[in-house]
Amino acid sequence: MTDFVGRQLVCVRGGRVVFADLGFRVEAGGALVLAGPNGSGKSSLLRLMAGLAHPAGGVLAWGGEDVAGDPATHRARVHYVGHLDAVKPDLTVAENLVFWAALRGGSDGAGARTRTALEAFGIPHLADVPGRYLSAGQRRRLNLARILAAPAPLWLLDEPKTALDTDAAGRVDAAVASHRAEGGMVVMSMHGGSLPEGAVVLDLAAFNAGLEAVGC
Amino acid sequence: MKSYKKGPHPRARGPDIRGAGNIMHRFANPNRFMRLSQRAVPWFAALTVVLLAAGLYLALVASPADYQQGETVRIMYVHVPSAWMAMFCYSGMAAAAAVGMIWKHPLADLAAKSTAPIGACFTFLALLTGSLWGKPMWGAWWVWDARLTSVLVLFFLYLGYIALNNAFDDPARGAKASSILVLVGFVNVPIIKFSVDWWNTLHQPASIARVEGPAIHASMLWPLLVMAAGFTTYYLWVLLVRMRGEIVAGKIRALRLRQVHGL
Amino acid sequence: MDSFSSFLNMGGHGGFVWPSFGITVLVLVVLLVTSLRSLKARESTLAKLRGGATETGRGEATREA
Amino acid sequence: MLNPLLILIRRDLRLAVRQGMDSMMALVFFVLAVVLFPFGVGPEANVLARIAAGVIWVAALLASMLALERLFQADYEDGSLELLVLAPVPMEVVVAAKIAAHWLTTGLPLMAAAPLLAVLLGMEAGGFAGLLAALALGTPSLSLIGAVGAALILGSRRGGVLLSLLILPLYIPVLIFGVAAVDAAAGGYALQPHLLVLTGLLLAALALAPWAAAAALRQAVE
Repeated sequence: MTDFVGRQLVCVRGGRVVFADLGFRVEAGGALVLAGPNGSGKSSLLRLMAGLAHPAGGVLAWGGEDVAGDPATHRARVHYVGHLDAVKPDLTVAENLVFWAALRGGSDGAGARTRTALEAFGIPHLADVPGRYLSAGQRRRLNLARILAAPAPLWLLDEPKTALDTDAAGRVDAAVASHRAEGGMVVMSMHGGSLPEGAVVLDLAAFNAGLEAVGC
Repeated sequence: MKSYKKGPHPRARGPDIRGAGNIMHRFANPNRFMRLSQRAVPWFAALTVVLLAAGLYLALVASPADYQQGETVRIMYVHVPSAWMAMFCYSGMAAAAAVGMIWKHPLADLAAKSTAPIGACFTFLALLTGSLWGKPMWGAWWVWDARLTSVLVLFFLYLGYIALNNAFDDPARGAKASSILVLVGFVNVPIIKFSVDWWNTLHQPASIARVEGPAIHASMLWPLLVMAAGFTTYYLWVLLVRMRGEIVAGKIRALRLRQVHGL
Repeated sequence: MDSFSSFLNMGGHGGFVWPSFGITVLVLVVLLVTSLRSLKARESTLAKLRGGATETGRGEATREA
Repeated sequence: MLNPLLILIRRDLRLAVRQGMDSMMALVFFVLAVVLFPFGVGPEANVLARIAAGVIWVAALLASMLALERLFQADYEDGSLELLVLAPVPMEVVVAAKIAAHWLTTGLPLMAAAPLLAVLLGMEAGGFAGLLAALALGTPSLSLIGAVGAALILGSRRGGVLLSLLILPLYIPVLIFGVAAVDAAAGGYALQPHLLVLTGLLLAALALAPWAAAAALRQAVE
């Protein structure tokens, strides 16, 4: 059963040790929730998992294999939702979605999947509206719909429910639950709110207590 | 000067520092360099003073005037070593940037960042002395001679590096971006040299006398070499001083960050 | 050099030789002095910061750079 | 692998067409810059004809750089760049698509306007073919080298001015041989060697620029 494991991870940002000797494990169908105060490294850890940044030390392994060995296949497995929503104001909602789906090779039947993705997040009526007219919540829903339009096993969600109303938050939980049911994995950072059932919580504060910055 | 030790903290809860410790040492603990440079700086200083004093004496007093150019040939003893140092520093920056990028060693990036202003000064001096030498020789303050033009372009490459290096809030970002720039620039230097030389011959009436002309007489070679050696030790001296400055600035930044994050 | 004045005159080209050497020495000295001064300034800020840090710090043994 | 390249180019072209302003601005700047020279240099036909190639090339160079500053900026600011780095498509392909889109929206219009401006400056008839051939080989190199600069300045404080300082020195070889090609054609000399050198520069840029720009983009999103 493939799992996603991190061992003795060390993250340095701007000459400061964000966290050290951090380990985690997520298996298929599992969920890992990152908790901890601001600046404890939740976003940094998610970016390390996605491959945007490289750990100063330690190993990230997918199914026992070091991820750094083959970054291209790892990128194909990952969907990353950060704070920015990557919505082009001049493209319509549908065009934004089809672009990202096509880029991930979901070209066959992309039309059908984009419609179901828009319906899953309750914005099918906005398909032909240019991005510049969307509200923050609608942009975030479009960004989340992107990960449904082209399936990938590992979801990395950085505070997905910010700027979302209760209805949208419920849809996020539903999407996460169905993704896990199909054997997918989810790692998400959250500020309170209901935990997905059976989720493992990783408190990052424990990994950066007592660490002095070592002057560069 | 003892190395900066980590404060004691409850073993049970805190993470295992050993793993992080050796990583930190390899990446961010330059104290060994600080100790070595502390000892090396006085030596380079003394060497520079001796070499430059001897060089100036040889250049201004002991060497003969040129039968054609008369006394103005003495300008060569600062112009040529400056031009050499301009090229030498830029290649040094490219090498340091490559090391910094491949082995991710922050000291290499600091070496490149510290070399840039020194190289820029030498390039400026090469241009200035070239112009002061050109006036009596060719009758004009600036001549679009192939070599002088290439040095002028090199000067802009230096300014570009320094500007990009300081254009970011996070110094690590500045270092990485300018490393890529200096590598791209370094690859382009021969292309620029080739095209400027070709452009120069296309528009250049052949009448301008070439500066080197016949092989340099031994009595003129000595001052040149001594001045060049003096410039090199000067470069190493100021390089170490500036690198120490950068490292201390890094420590100040880290301490300020720690205050902000109240670790 | 028979007389100092002819040394200064440099065969009529003194106006070019002396500025070349003069400005070269000037630029090198200025670069050196600014580098040394900025190092000293940063070291004093570091000492001040470290001095300050131990007061507000967690009362551990004082650390020195 | 060609498919993602086309997808990216189509998106960028669609954005460029809908925004419209960027490519138009570069073209307007190009025409304006060239038109200014007669006011400065004087209207004598022989003087203008003599400097026509140089003026057109320098203006084309500055105009293509004008549109480069925003090449990656929009994607960097709205988070698309992070997702492009994470897309299963090599970063060099993403950069190549961006450069192709920039050339299509800026390089081509410049080439279309150049003969008109050559007439304005009274360039000899023979030079027109040389001008078009040189621009056809030169403007892609400008886009390629410029893209490296545009990627390097992402997230920096003074974008625009910094970009010109970084890449104008690297534009010099293209400028020298671009003008030489036009002068050779106008003067009836052999045009071919200059075009060969321009092709060489283009191939070198094609080899170096995507790698350097991709490296710059990766560390920009780190």
